[in-house]
Amino acid sequence: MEANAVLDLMWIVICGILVFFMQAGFTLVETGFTRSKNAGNIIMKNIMDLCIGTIGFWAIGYTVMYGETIGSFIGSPTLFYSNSEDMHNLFFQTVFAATAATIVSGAVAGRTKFSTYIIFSFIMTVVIYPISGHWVWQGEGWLTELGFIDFAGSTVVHSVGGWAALVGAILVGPRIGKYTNGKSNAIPGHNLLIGALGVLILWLGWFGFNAGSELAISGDSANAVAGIVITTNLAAAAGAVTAMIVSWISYGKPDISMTLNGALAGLVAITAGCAAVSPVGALIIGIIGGAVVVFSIDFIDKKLNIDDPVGAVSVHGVCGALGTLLVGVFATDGGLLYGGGFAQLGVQAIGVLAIGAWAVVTAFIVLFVLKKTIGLRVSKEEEVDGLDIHEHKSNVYN
Amino acid sequence: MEANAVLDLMWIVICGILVFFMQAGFTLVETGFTRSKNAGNIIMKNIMDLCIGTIGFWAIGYTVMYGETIGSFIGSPTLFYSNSEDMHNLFFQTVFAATAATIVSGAVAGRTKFSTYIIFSFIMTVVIYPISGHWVWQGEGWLTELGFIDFAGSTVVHSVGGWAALVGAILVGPRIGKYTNGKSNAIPGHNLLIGALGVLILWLGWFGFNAGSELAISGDSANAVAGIVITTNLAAAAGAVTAMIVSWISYGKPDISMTLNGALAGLVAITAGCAAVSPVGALIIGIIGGAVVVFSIDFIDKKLNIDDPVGAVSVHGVCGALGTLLVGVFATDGGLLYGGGFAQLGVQAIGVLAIGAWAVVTAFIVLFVLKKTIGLRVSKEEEVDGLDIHEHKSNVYN
Amino acid sequence: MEANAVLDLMWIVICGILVFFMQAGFTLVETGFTRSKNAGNIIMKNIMDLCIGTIGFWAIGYTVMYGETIGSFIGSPTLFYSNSEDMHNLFFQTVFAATAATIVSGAVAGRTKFSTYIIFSFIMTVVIYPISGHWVWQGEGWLTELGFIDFAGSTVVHSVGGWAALVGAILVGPRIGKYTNGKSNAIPGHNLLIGALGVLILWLGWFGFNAGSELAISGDSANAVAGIVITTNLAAAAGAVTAMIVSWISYGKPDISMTLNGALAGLVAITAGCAAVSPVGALIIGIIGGAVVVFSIDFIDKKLNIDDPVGAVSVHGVCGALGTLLVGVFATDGGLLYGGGFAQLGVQAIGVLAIGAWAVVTAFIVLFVLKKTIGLRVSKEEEVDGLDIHEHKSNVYN
Amino acid sequence: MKKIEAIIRKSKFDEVKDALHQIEVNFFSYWDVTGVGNEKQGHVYRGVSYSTTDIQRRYLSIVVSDPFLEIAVDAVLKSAFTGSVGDGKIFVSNIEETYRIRTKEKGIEAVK
Amino acid sequence: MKKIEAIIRKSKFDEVKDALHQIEVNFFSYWDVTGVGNEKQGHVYRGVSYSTTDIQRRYLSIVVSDPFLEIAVDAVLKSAFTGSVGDGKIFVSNIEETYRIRTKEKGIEAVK
Amino acid sequence: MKKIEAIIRKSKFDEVKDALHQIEVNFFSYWDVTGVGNEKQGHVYRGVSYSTTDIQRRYLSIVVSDPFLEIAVDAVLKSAFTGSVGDGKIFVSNIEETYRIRTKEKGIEAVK
Ligand SMILES: Nc1ncnc2c1ncn2[C@@H]1O[C@H](COP(=O)(O)OP(=O)(O)O)[C@@H](O)[C@H]1O
Ligand SMILES: Nc1ncnc2c1ncn2[C@@H]1O[C@H](COP(=O)(O)OP(=O)(O)O)[C@@H](O)[C@H]1O
Ligand SMILES: Nc1ncnc2c1ncn2[C@@H]1O[C@H](COP(=O)(O)OP(=O)(O)O)[C@@H](O)[C@H]1O
Repeated sequence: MEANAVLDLMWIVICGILVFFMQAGFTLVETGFTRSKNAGNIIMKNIMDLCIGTIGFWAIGYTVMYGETIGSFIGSPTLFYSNSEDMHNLFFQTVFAATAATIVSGAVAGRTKFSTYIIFSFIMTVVIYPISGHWVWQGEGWLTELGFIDFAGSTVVHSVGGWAALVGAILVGPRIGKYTNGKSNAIPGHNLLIGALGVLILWLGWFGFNAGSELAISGDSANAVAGIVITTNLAAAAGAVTAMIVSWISYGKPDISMTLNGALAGLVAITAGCAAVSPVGALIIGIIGGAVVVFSIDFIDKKLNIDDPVGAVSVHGVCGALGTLLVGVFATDGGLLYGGGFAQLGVQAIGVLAIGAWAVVTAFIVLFVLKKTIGLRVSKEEEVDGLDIHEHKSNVYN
Repeated sequence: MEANAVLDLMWIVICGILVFFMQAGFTLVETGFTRSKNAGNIIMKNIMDLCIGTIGFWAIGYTVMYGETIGSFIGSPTLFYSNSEDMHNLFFQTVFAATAATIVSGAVAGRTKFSTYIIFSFIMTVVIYPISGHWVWQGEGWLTELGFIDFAGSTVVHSVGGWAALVGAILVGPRIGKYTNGKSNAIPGHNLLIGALGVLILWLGWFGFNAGSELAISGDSANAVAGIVITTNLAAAAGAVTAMIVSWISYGKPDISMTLNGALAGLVAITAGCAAVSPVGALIIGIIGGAVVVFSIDFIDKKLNIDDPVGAVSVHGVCGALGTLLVGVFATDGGLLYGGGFAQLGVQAIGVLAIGAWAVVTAFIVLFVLKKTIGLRVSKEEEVDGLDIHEHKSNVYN
Repeated sequence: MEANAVLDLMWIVICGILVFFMQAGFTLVETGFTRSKNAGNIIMKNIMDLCIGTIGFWAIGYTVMYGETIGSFIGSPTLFYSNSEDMHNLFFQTVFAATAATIVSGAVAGRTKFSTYIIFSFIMTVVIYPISGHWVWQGEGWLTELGFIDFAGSTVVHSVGGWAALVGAILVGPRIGKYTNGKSNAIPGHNLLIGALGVLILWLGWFGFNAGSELAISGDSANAVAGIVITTNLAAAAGAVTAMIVSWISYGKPDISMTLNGALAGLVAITAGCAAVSPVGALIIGIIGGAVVVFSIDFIDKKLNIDDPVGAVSVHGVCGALGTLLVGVFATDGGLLYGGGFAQLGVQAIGVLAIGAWAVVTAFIVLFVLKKTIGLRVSKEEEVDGLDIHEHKSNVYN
Repeated sequence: MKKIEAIIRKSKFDEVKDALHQIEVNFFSYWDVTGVGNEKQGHVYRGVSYSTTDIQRRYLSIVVSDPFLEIAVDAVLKSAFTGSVGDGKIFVSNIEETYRIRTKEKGIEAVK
Repeated sequence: MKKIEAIIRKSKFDEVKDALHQIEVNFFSYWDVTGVGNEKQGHVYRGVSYSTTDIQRRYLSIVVSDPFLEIAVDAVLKSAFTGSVGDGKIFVSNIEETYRIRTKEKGIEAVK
Repeated sequence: MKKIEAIIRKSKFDEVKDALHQIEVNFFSYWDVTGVGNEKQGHVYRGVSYSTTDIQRRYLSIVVSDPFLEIAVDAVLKSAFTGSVGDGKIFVSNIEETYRIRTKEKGIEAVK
């Protein structure tokens, strides 16, 4: 292989390894922001997302997503993908798929049956995620043809995960004691330091997530990669600062959990446009993400009374959709503010809605069937005592 | 230096950095799976493995391993290696050596004298590990000549560590209260979340461990590297899923600590053959590793009553040996299942046995001498109160 | 872009990502080595160092540092840097700036007002650090012209942070209960395991810090990079071992917190000379760093009664200055021991003093003004109850 | 004054707290303890299954004036009840004197 | 012998400890509890502000011989005082017998 | 009924537990406390060596019926003994009433 091709492959592998590490970030964020009695269960869910995702995506999901297109809608599946010249892409896409699946686990934490969750996670990885992914990233999907831009997956990965999380949180219902007569009660996470470490690990991994999505680094891609790293970092920083300021104004003090969420919101929001916007654009997208996530968490919790313990719906669903739309505004080539008119924005809206609808409908069908058959939720007693002792006969802390 | 050579050097450095990070993984796994009163002691042991390993391996170990061969058995040592064109290899091999040494600390945790341990760790890094490593990896070692395959060190690194750990665990004896009349009592780890983070960090580092062992990425190595990343990831995933299922069947619930061990078992098992087997082969090797580790931990604990707090013997020793043998079965070029007959399998068995014997005998001699001189074990009072307060006058948690 | 240029850019981006991760290391070290009641505040400070640093350094700091020189003293600032061919350098320098700022937070932990700290951190990132950085790294700064060597920033980054930390620790005063009649009382950190993980993450990031400062990997830089990785690793190891031995002799037991500090001391000390010294030189520099840090912490605490909870002044300030001086002794090209005479050493001393004076004076002015206006310190009640509950209305552990 | 020490299931704590608040018992202290008793809990760790009688419980210490004793005990008895082994115990003992640190009040005044 | 149970602010612990040492009360045990009482503390978590009466406190258990009771109570009353709501309580009860495990001493000898 | 409060070395807990089980005292609660007493423990932290009398201990609260008091105290006295300073204390006090939440039983029945 020639040096430039090696460079590209190497870059994809390195970025894939960084994205892999995001699994640790998700595990820490989700355990840190929930109660200690369920920490073991969350560990198991995250490990299984990764493991089942790895096996399932290789076994079939990858070709559902990237196989030859059938009507611009789905790839032709082949089993046990083994093209030895494409293993770096398989790896990179596998860790992306695992990310999409893992988003759901935070939103349904603390009350969901482990066996049910595993089945859902598997379907998410081999059906729901790869099909809508096909529409955007395979090259011949119908959204690609429309001109929809989602560079690294604000919608393809994060929104899909976020909307599925929303459906999950609704269907499984709030944790016992979360709402009393429509009033939301705080259920503080048991270890914010672990949560903060998780956020920093996610931020780290996101450099791989976004800059790796260039899928090359040789030639002209080099400066593009560096630009993506900057936009990604700026949006994250802006998101955190904004969320801190908004929380400072709203509650009188700079709030730790909101600030951390703000960083993630900025990261999710910039994911779609990280290669299309300028540093200033990234800053503004991060600011918008950081502000919106605070109001969104508030709204979903206090107005809708949907219990999403780690804010997955707001961070990944809402900010993912938002970030995708904002590409239509801030893209230096074709964005509304750069004289491109409403065309791109319209296409972005179509993509966001289409994939949102897909995720909501399919997640609903799967979860509804699971609810009616093996059940979504543990018994009241199990929930109150903690999932760890009932689902795994273990305590995390001894 | 020409671009392809730079690529190779860079890859080795990056992988070395990833392997370096495994030290953090080992520290977290070993502390998380043991009691809090000994956590500081385990931190110190792991840091010292790394530090003494770094100094010792540079000062002499590297040339014992890679120096010009003396009878295909040992390299000619030179002090303070300083070939400025080979520093990347020195680095990569140093972090490997530190890994081999660190495996032992988990098996003897909670009862071993700190000073004794340090001496042993030093000998391990400059004598035991480099000599058997010479046989396989120097290029002219007698096992290389036989055709023995251990790509990234299932045997050279992990088994050597695992068998030394076995000898250590036997000689130092079980922790007080671990066995009552031959019945094994559980001594739960104090923080499984930290343990889980450790496992994910190890998994991360393992990409460097296995894919870096290609020692190149330019030209044809590029696809090989990507393939290794895939086999490594698949085997880890398969190991975790299998261990979870086996534990689910055996104990009625999916067990957290076993699932985490399963991932490590899959990783150790694939290390020898990561470049020689197909993805399907990797999956099966992972499954075998994940199943065997559960039974092995059970057997060593309940039948042999050897107290190995973190399962180092089973994970590194047993799965390392097993994975090396399975190369003879699954290697696409020369494996039993691929029509290669029993030849390769026979050679693999010779290597596993020879290196196993070497590790057991040398570790026994060193530890036995230490036992008779300065002693292996802390006093009963120190053990019961915890090593931290006696060996380091500190508590980890305040 | 041509392959060699891509290699260089890629290396800088990867190293920047590693340096980014040091933020997690600092967060863990600072929280682990202080009390749990302030952990949330430390998290917030570290996140804000990073976020404000990212925004401020991009917005103006980068050009203050690297803009066209004005009298070899300061760069010509331009707002919102956006040269799309230099984004990799912007990223790499941004994470360096964030490091310098973050050093201060550890020294003033547990008693400093959050709002004040944020303002200081911002000024640090956009004024104090970039100006002295300009003198050494812009290429035409007056210290560069003198021949001052600070390869990766022992002085430019660490000492600047360390001396600012010293001024901060003095002006803000010791924590309540730290000294009684001049006697120093121990205030043990609440989680040394988290602290140890932080140290290992810092060590990991330091490979990027030092080896990335080569700012290239192609051609001749390749072996230089590998050499830097080795000197960095050796110095860290030597620092830890030395600090352990010194503490063992001084207090009768190998001390955990000192050993961990020793590793950091070795890393800071080698930062200036990592590319200029031999492995043996690195070993000796590490040994000196590891020994000096123990005595320095002792002296600053017990003799000067300056309360520096995590030892930032000793680790970054003292060892940074020391390491810079030692370049004049151990540089294989021009060092005292290599027949270079006292010339280089003299230049190193000038640089260390000039930058030290700069950091002390500017930090003093800023902090003094802040003290007289909005105040540096929280109320006694807030400090005793913990900053988390008063400054953030939150507890980290629930 | 009497001290009521109640050792209850952690999972019942919120209900007990509400029940106490309803009868205007707004002062008490609690902490987590390990209880040894009749209840057994199955555990698995690294392949060793074991069942332990050491179970996490919450310990409430409630000092009330004598007239409140009965209704407070009743409130706990009802709200902490599940009917399965392991519901816990209530112990009543005598308190000779109480002080409120803030006001230096003594006796009955101090427990209100 | 009497048992003094004092529930104080965590932030006052060092002063209380010093005060006790000064009157030669060098034996006691303490642990952290959550106290429910008059004091309220504002919290925010993920956008939900709430105020809770569940506040971290330190619980001291001090067994003293009868003559020491008054000065020990006094010492705590003074050293734990801030004057704001939430200073805590002191409860005094009777201890019938005390043993020192090391020497098997009983009674007065054992609490010294 | 009597309450036995035993403050023991953490390292002796398993032996004490066994001793209690042997005399059929199968009900009690325990938690970890910091004890201040005669024993001193050397510590070093970041170069400051200090010795503290604040030592981690385990606190056992065992309520027994009157006839069991003596043998239970004896069992603890023996099993918690090492002979070095710091073995701990046992305090005995009176319990006026006991309830078992599950069955609403009172008195003697409830402590069995
Ligand atoms: N005599 C006792 N002294 C102290 N604590 C006790 C005593 N008896 C029971 N407890 C506490 O009460 C808890 C519940 O008791 P248990 O016997 O398990 O259930 P039940 O009361 O339903 O029979 C125990 O775990 C223990 O904490
Ligand atoms: N009756 C009681 N029983 C047990 N603990 C109590 C009781 N009353 C108060 N406390 C403890 O004392 C603490 C302080 O009491 P609080 O009412 O908040 O303040 P104040 O005593 O100043 O009115 C409470 O948090 C609680 O831990
Ligand atoms: N009067 C007391 N009140 C409460 N706890 C006490 C009292 N006296 C001793 N203790 C507890 O007993 C522990 C052991 O006592 P110590 O004086 O150190 O040893 P010894 O009993 O052997 O002289 C102390 O750490 C403390 O927890």
